[in-house]
Amino acid sequence: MVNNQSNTNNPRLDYEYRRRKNAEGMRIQVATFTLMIFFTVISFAAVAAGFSKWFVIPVILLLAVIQVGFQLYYFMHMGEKGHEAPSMFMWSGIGVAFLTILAFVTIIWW
Amino acid sequence: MNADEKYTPQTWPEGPERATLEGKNKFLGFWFFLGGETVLFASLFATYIALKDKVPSPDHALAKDLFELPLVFVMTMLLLTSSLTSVYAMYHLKNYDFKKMQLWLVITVLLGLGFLGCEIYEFVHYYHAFDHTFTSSAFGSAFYTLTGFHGAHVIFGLAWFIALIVRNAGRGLNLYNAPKFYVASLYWHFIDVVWVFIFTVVYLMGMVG
Amino acid sequence: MSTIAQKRGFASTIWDYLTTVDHKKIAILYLIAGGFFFLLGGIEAMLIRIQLAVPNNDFVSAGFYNELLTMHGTTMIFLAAMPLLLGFMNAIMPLQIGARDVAFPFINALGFWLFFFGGVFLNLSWFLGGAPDAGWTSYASLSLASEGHGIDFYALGLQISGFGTLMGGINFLVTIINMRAPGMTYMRMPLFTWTTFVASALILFAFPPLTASIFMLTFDRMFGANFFNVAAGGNTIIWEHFFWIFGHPEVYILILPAFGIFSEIFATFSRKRLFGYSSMVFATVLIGFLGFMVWAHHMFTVGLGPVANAIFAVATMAIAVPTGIKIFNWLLTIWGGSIKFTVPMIYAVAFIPSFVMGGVTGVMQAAAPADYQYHDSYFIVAHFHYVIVGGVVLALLAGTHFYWPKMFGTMLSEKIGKFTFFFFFVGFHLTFFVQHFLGLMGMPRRVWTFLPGQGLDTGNLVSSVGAAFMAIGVVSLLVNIVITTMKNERVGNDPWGDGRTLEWALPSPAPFYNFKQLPLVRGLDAYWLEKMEGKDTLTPAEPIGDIHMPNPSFVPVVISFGLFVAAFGAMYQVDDKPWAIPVLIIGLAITFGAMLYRSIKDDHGFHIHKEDLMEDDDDNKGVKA
Amino acid sequence: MKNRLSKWRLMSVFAALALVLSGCGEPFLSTLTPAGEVAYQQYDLMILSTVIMVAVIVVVTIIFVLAITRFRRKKGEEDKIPKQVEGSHTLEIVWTVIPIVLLLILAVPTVIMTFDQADVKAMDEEPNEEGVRDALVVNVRASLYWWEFEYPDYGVITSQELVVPTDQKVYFNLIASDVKHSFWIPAAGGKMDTNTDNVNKFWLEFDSEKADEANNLFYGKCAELCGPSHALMDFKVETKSQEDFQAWLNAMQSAEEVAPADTAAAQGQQIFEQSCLSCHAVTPQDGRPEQARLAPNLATFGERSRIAGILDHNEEELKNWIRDPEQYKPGNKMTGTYQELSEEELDQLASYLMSLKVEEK
Ligand code: HEA
Ligand code: HEA
Ligand code: HEC
Ligand code: CUA
Ligand SMILES: [Cu+2]
Repeated sequence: MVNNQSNTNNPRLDYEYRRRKNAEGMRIQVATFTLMIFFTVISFAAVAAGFSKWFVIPVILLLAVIQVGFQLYYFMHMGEKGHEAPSMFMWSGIGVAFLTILAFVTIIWW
Repeated sequence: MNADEKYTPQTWPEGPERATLEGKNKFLGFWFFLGGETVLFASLFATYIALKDKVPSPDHALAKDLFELPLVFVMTMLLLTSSLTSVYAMYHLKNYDFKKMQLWLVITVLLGLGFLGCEIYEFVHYYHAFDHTFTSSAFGSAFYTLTGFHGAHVIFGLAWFIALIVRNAGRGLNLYNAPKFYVASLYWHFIDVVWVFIFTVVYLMGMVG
Repeated sequence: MSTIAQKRGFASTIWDYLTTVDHKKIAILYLIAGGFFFLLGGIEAMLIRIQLAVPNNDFVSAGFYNELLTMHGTTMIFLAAMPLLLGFMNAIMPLQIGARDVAFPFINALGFWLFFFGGVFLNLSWFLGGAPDAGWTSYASLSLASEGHGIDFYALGLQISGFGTLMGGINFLVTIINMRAPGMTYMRMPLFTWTTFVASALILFAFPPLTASIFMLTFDRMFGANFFNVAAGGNTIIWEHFFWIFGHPEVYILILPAFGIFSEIFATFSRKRLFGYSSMVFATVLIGFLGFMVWAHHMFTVGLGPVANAIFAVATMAIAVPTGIKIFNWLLTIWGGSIKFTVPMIYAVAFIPSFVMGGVTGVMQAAAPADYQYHDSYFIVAHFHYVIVGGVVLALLAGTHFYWPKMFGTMLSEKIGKFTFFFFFVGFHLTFFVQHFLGLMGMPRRVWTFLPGQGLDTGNLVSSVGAAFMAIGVVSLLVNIVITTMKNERVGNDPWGDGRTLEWALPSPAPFYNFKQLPLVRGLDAYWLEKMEGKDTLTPAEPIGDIHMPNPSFVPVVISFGLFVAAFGAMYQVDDKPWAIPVLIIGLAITFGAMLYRSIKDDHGFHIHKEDLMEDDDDNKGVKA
Repeated sequence: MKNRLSKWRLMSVFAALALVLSGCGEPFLSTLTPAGEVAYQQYDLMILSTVIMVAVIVVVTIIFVLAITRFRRKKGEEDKIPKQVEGSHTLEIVWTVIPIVLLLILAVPTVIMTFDQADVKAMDEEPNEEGVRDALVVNVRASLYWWEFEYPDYGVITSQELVVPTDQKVYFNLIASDVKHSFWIPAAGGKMDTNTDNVNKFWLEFDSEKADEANNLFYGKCAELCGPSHALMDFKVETKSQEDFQAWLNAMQSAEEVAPADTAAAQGQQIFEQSCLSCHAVTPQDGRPEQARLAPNLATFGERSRIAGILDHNEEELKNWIRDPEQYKPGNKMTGTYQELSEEELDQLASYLMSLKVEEK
């Protein structure tokens, strides 16, 4: 993933390096953000343009999923070191969430 | 390690939010809480999907009658941007730049307030223009509960940020409050995550039918 | 800090417990409160059985019966079984992993007080116009139609105590991940710790759907929403799904820690390491995982359609496999062991056939078309009491005897213990075995009475007699506790002589900081390993140093009390009581005010100094940590 | 040796089981005396699963008994440390695979029957020119503590007592009008919920031989907690041969309002028209919409076997019921909806109600 933390045990080592790395990380965050805005605009535009719903719905759902992935993995650093347990539990939660929603769109009638 | 110890940018540790055991615990516990919140919101989403457009009689407004893209777009931009500004705040937390961190947090709060203002306007509008209320139909209940729970999270997040900003204004960063700032910003991102699905599933999918 | 064992006045003891953040004291609080609710639920069960002893009985009225049965189920599950298990988790798990405390001592206390106030609120319904009467499942159409405030008590009470449970779950998860002693790898954790871990994960994911649906019920009943109101577009099946998405994992939240307790007991009293440890761990995780995919087996007759029914039927059956793995591993643990029949071991041994009988009826119910017959009949009642009483309650009783010395420093009488076991066990089978047949013979569950001439009379009478046996058993346990407490014969760190895990290396009860020096764990059954090498102390992983401890706090009580107050406001605003809304606001203000206070006021805890620890050592000559 | 032992045990347990099961319950109520296609299937599945489960229990019990008898700590062994075995892969595989096989044996018929019993395609077939389908369809509506049975193709409504032909599939549309109930005729087959939100469909079949054994009268139950009188929400199922059933339908279709036989009954009719007719209908062809049918249809009341599903069918109990329904069915929806009645009026009402018949019996 991005801005992998240096593996040094001494946190005071190489202050300059860390500053640079943080700044680099921040640039990636901004790039991510730009993409997110871009996706959002596409979603809104697709709806505003009035395409068929069989086209629009999968597309905007896909974009939403990607965007949320960005939030989790970039803004919230879920893929980075030290996030093994968080990501396991988030994924489990997402699993339960998915099952719940799946059930509610299939076996609640109408 | 004394949590109150004073630091300089040079001595400030690499992962300040997890430099103490308390910080580690808080960090992990909060992530798990978010895992649970994921399921909570999924439940509300599932309910909303099941009850969308379920109204007692045909004269009630449906999703496609209610929603308007421009307002939702503005709200989305406000919230997404506030997510970025809180990333900036965390960037300065890592760099031990307390002033800038506070500044970005204040900007985050302002954006969040803007979002909240829009949401309140939106709800009032639905009430006046469509008689679409919490009690008017199952659709209304599900809609306001989902968006309202999200709105309540926004309010709580704002209150949390404000409390942190004010409480720590006089004493700067240390290893005792760094995890608190970090965790609050995680919360804020999570609110954004939920909103991404709200604008997609509720508003956009509501518009296309 | 050296003179911990000072004599204290009564009031200061109470204050101590009100403000404690020590996991061992919180465990005692859970034990007391959970035990109290168990007696309450038990008395409700007795009234149920008295009413059903003979046909056409009018010992209680129809409406009252429904309140009894609802409160019996709700109390037993939410306020007795689960809190008692949380109590054992609190008492033992941190010791087992070599931790000084849980990750969030404050949250731990908050969790307890939320549960407590929620439970008290729920039970106040008896005195304030009637208890909930729609069954512990509170299906939406009936729970909306139910008059009075019973269901409101149910919704608000469970909501408050549910928050508490959720906090407990998160706390244990973080504790187990972050607070293990050096060398305590995941695959060296005792099985009780593992089951605590998995059960906590289940709590984390199962409670939010309940929270959400209880909110909906609250909104529908108290604030005019229409989630379940069919006339306004609502849908009652939503409630059923949420309840069981929560409810099924809930039963594994109950049984897994029970499995954990038994795993410890089997290994201890067979003097053998647990057979197939890694497959036991694997099975535990797998049960937890599968637990989320089977909920609709409670809804086979709802009309979800054959596809859903078939899928959920097969998925449900799959759970028999990991559970079977556990059963056979236990059998192989005692196989070739050197079994000592102490009271805990007797319970453990009795558990195996009892639970298997309950488990296999579960699998029978999983066969959907057959379940069309069993569903909502006494067959179901028999099934779940076999797994719950034959599994969870036997584990609680076993755990009580097993861990009593570790928690209180004195041993329960083995003689009375065997008496308790005998009556409880015989009574349990008498009560519930015939219920299978009552169900098959056409007796629906949740019936207030039954008419003569349907062939149901004898079975019900037998069942009621059995319940009386169980009551004798429970009463004898109480007697045992009183006598033991009065005698108060102190015991050392390993009173059973065969302790294997870290907690048995500590004095009974453990000092409030648990470990003077964190231990170095060198394998599974760490204490046993040391004993086998002829040592009776643990290898320390650190030199003696200052120990950081959290401060006691009264804030958890205040936060919980605020919600308790607010609940009254929320409930009575339905009746247009002028004071209701203000009370709601005041209650919430108390809660949020206390939370704000907590987050603004720094609380760094305190340190026990090295010198005091050394001094302590001299006080406790002979008992080593 | 061990093998023989387990076989012998299995057989004896099985024999005992069969004995216990067959001796169990009343033929009009018990699921163990199945009386129709659906119940047979379910019974077979129950027996199959029971056999598997008893086998499991027996195996566990044998290992269990051997273990606890052979390995108890004996005197003089206080210091014995048994071998610390880690586990065994072979055994792990054995006790993973065998249960899987057993479960597959159970799963296959489960899935087949699930689909079979949900097959209600016959209900959707086109009706003929008189609006009648080949399949017999009954609309069941459950209300707080009573049941309504409508034969939509024939325009006939009855209550509390379902009348069905034997040896023929009967299809049901199920719904509840207030809170959720569940429709269960244990001897004829497993239940289906009556939801408030939607119509559920399923079918049952009644075997003529078994019906004979049950005197052509099965008991039905409400199997979902629905309020104080949930326990008393019973109904009855009367089975008739197909010809008798057809005759019954014809009688129902052509039934007219009963003319009172004597003055008492005539008086009763008057009272009834004043106080009761707003809810209860007295002809089987009730044209009102569902929501207006607030109470059991009493057209066949004189022929019933029970009053309100539970009380003996005689004038005394009838008067008791009308005097104070609350005493017999707490929370029922009839209590307090009409004015006090004098003893004389009660007598008159009773004789009128008892005269309400469609088929002379
Ligand atoms: C501690 C609680 C607990 C536990 C552990 C279980 C365990 C199981 N339960 Fe149970 N159940 C309840 C508590 C519990 N249940 C409650 C409270 C209800 C009713 C709720 C209500 O309606 O109020 C209920 C209801 C219930 C139903 C719904 C019935 C209905 O209402 O129609 C079903 C249906 O499938 C079911 C199935 C199972 C199964 C398959 C298991 C399995 O996990 C069992 C697995 C164990 C074994 C099978 C035994 C050991 C295994 C072997 C020795 C291996 C070999 C075995 C085979 C090959 C079969 N349960
Ligand atoms: C943990 C869960 C748990 C436990 C332990 C029990 C324990 C018992 N239960 Fe159960 N029960 C449920 C959970 C539990 N139950 C649930 C979930 C339901 C479904 C509810 C619903 O349908 O909604 C249910 C329903 C239920 C029914 C069906 C009611 C109906 O459908 O109409 C019956 C009937 O026999 C019953 C009986 C019993 C009995 C006899 C015990 C016994 O084991 C109890 C033993 C305890 C005692 C005997 C205590 C004795 C105490 C004293 C004697 C007091 C002494 C006091 C002082 C000295 C102060 N229970
Ligand atoms: C609210 C409308 C209402 C009115 C008015 C009413 N009833 Fe009823 N009646 C009911 C309901 C509802 C039931 C079903 C009760 C139950 O079983 O829970 C019932 C049941 C009965 C039954 C038993 C039915 C059966 O099929 O076994 C009889 C007999 C009866 N009513 C007679 C009367 C008489 C006589 C009067 C007038 C004096 C009367 N009812 C007035 C609603 C009403
Ligand atoms: Cu109707 Cu129970
Ligand atoms: Cu279940």
